[in-house]
Amino acid sequence: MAIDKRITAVAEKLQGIKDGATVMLSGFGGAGFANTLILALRDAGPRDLTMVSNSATHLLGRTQVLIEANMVRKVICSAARGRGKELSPFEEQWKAGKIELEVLPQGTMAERIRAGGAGIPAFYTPAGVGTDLVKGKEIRRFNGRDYVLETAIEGDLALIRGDLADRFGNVTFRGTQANFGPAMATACKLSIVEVFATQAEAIPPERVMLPGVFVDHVLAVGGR
Amino acid sequence: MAIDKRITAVAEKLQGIKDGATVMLSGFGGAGFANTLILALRDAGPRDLTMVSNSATHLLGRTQVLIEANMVRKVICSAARGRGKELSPFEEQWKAGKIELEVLPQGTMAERIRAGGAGIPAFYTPAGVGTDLVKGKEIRRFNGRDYVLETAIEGDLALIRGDLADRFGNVTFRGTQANFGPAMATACKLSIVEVFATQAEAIPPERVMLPGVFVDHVLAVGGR
Amino acid sequence: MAKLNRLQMAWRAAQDLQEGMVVNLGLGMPVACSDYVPAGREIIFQSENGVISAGPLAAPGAADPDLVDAGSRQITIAVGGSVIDSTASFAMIRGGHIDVTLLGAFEVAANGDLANWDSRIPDKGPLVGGAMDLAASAKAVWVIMEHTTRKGAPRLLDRCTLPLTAPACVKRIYTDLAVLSVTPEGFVVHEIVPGVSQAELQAATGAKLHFAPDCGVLLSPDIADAG
Amino acid sequence: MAKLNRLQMAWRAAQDLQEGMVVNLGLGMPVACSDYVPAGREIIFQSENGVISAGPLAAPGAADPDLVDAGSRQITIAVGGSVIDSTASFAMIRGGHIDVTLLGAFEVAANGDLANWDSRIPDKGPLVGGAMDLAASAKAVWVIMEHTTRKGAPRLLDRCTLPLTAPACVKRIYTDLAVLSVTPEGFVVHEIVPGVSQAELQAATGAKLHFAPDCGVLLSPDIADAG
Repeated sequence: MAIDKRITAVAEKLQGIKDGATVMLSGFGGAGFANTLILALRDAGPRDLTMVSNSATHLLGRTQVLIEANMVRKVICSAARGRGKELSPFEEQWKAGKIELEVLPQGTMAERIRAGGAGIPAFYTPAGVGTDLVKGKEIRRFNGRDYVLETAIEGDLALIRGDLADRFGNVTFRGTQANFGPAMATACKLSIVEVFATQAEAIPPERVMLPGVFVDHVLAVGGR
Repeated sequence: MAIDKRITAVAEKLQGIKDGATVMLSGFGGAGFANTLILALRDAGPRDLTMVSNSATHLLGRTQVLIEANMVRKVICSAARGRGKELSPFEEQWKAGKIELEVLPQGTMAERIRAGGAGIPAFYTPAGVGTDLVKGKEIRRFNGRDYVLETAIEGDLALIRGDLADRFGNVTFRGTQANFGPAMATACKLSIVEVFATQAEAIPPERVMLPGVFVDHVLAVGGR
Repeated sequence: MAKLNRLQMAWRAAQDLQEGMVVNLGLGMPVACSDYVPAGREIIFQSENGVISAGPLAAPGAADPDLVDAGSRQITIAVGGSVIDSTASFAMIRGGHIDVTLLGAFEVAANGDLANWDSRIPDKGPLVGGAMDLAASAKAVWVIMEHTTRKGAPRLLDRCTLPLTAPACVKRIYTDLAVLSVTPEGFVVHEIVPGVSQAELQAATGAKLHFAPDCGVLLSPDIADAG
Repeated sequence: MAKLNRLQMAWRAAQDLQEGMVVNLGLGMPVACSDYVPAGREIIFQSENGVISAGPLAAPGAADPDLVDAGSRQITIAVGGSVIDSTASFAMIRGGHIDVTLLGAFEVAANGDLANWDSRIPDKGPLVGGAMDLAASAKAVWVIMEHTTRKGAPRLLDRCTLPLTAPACVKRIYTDLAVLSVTPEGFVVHEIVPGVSQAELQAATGAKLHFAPDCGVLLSPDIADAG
């Protein structure tokens, strides 16, 4: 029996995701959303989730189906504003006090996720210092400048979109699909990647963009 | 006039490196040493350098020519032991009190350099906690475990070895040439990369391993 | 009085981008700057979702939904460009490797304080994005903004009234009336559009203006703004 | 008494590596383990200079000086492998993505303390390398070491006498005499080489030994150790 991380169905793999889990969803501006996996998670139905995603409301990503299904208790994101004047599903629930919001500078969010996967419990960053966003957080001076202490974010499940994957779980990305995906894969206990296609044959070393070490399962869903 | 970071001689570019500068040298186990550039730096002759390099004494890399030329006041490395029983040039000078040594866990060294290039002034890591190496450093508990505070390392000059480079300064690496090189390029004011060959034509986006944004000059030296 | 339109403001800012600069363009007016870089000048347009050297928007039919910029626009990669992930992109930004970030703003204060993320729209969620990282860490923060609100209230102020994006970060401002810099003494005016006097500009501004000795005329070509 | 030689110790440790594990092998005896993985079992051998899935040593004539492992040996990349830089490699290590690190050691204490970096050689410089990162963060730290020094002094102790690499990290130990684990109660012996009694093993050890109820015989095939 050789290593083979390719799966043909994901439902069973999501059964271990419990109520209260932290779920990370890759995707930025229509690129890199694991929409097939997100719908599978909605069908699995865990509740009280903490959703970590760059945006609480995407036009092209399906992140809000989890919100619409009342599965999300807290959102960690850098963008929580829906387009247009009418409120998004997130904004409706946030306004009603049903969803807690932690909004972060995008780079702080990315670095906190990286830290979660890289064994760094906390780091200092200049982003947000002097603004309302760091209220209550520790400020410390290094070399004459103030920085804010930010802690790692770890997750139970990462749902990521890539392009190709091999049996080792090595993944490539097209265009700007990667965005938060590689960091999220490192920061979560279970990382599942949906891709256009999978192959038994190994992806050449110089083409691997997310090493299979960080990936538990890969699912071919087409749709390039 | 278009962007063109290719140079045909490096001596002039090193004239601004002053006594007391911090110089970072990539290379690990014979791969990724910018030996041509290191010799050029020796010829340029700045003194009282802080040398940041994984090893103080390499068999295949030329890092010790700077030590032999009495140009180094301090070494920051993870490995300071020469092979064999006789003392290396570094060990001779260290024993004589002429060179200061800061020895670090290799991952801490890599992450401190990354932090220097990534605008992170300090971070916490578990490596070294409970050992003599973190004496005097701040220890702090997160989630029930102790971590040590480590600060960023920035440099004045990075000398790096790659494989190919284009006029934009984009670089590829062969095999395990990369090691500390990409991080060092981000952490230094001036970053020079020697490569097997340069080309005017852009390296394809998916082949770029060190973006030209972090590179000031590239020099073709052959020798693949 | 010849106020610049939004594209003319973008044009004016673009003239100050120099060969080889690494530039991040914010949503709105700033992204239009890439259309107006003087011919032959190579600029590296970084976009914070990981694009190093964004090229023009993709042609209709050639657009690729997997290749977008931070404004979700379907773009191309410029010659010499590449793509990195979000952590590497913000390491680049936070590490001071962006020469200029051009951002929109609601308000700028005379000490360089920037307010551009929270305009206090009731019930709408907050939108931070990458602005705080960019404002805190780019080597230079330039702002493109209308000089006043639609009701004529000044946006250049002694102190910002809206929540800050970053303190004391703005270096240069391109408005529809003037080009200004932020100095230890406060706002300094370098160019004013034809037909606006120094007194009129001062009246439209909520902080004391200083005028550069060589203060000139802010001219731009005709550019129709359909937006 | 049938003490294992160095390659037999590596062989024994290799038998415990399971399909799909991500394993980092330290210098010396540990790197030999990759030669003795049971046929058909796929292991990802990570090397801290950035190799994910190192393959066998390069054949003479095919060796590439640009492709080495953390021991500076000219290697190959295994099928399914790739290469990352040092920061990414140690992010992988520090983040707990290494299932097992197999390290050499001077001393191990009954609470799992590991001393493997500083043997106090006069005047020679210190050599830390990646051992502290690996020992602090791998999911499991296994050690391969001779049970005693050349002079017969025990290396398994109540407390280490040499400077620590990391406290309370070692989970399993493969010596030339026995296979042991480190538990909250201290050292537990699981296998002993033929011809060595429990009393003799205890006499060669500087801390109290517990013997597993199913304590068995440590057998290994004949492997000639030229080293």
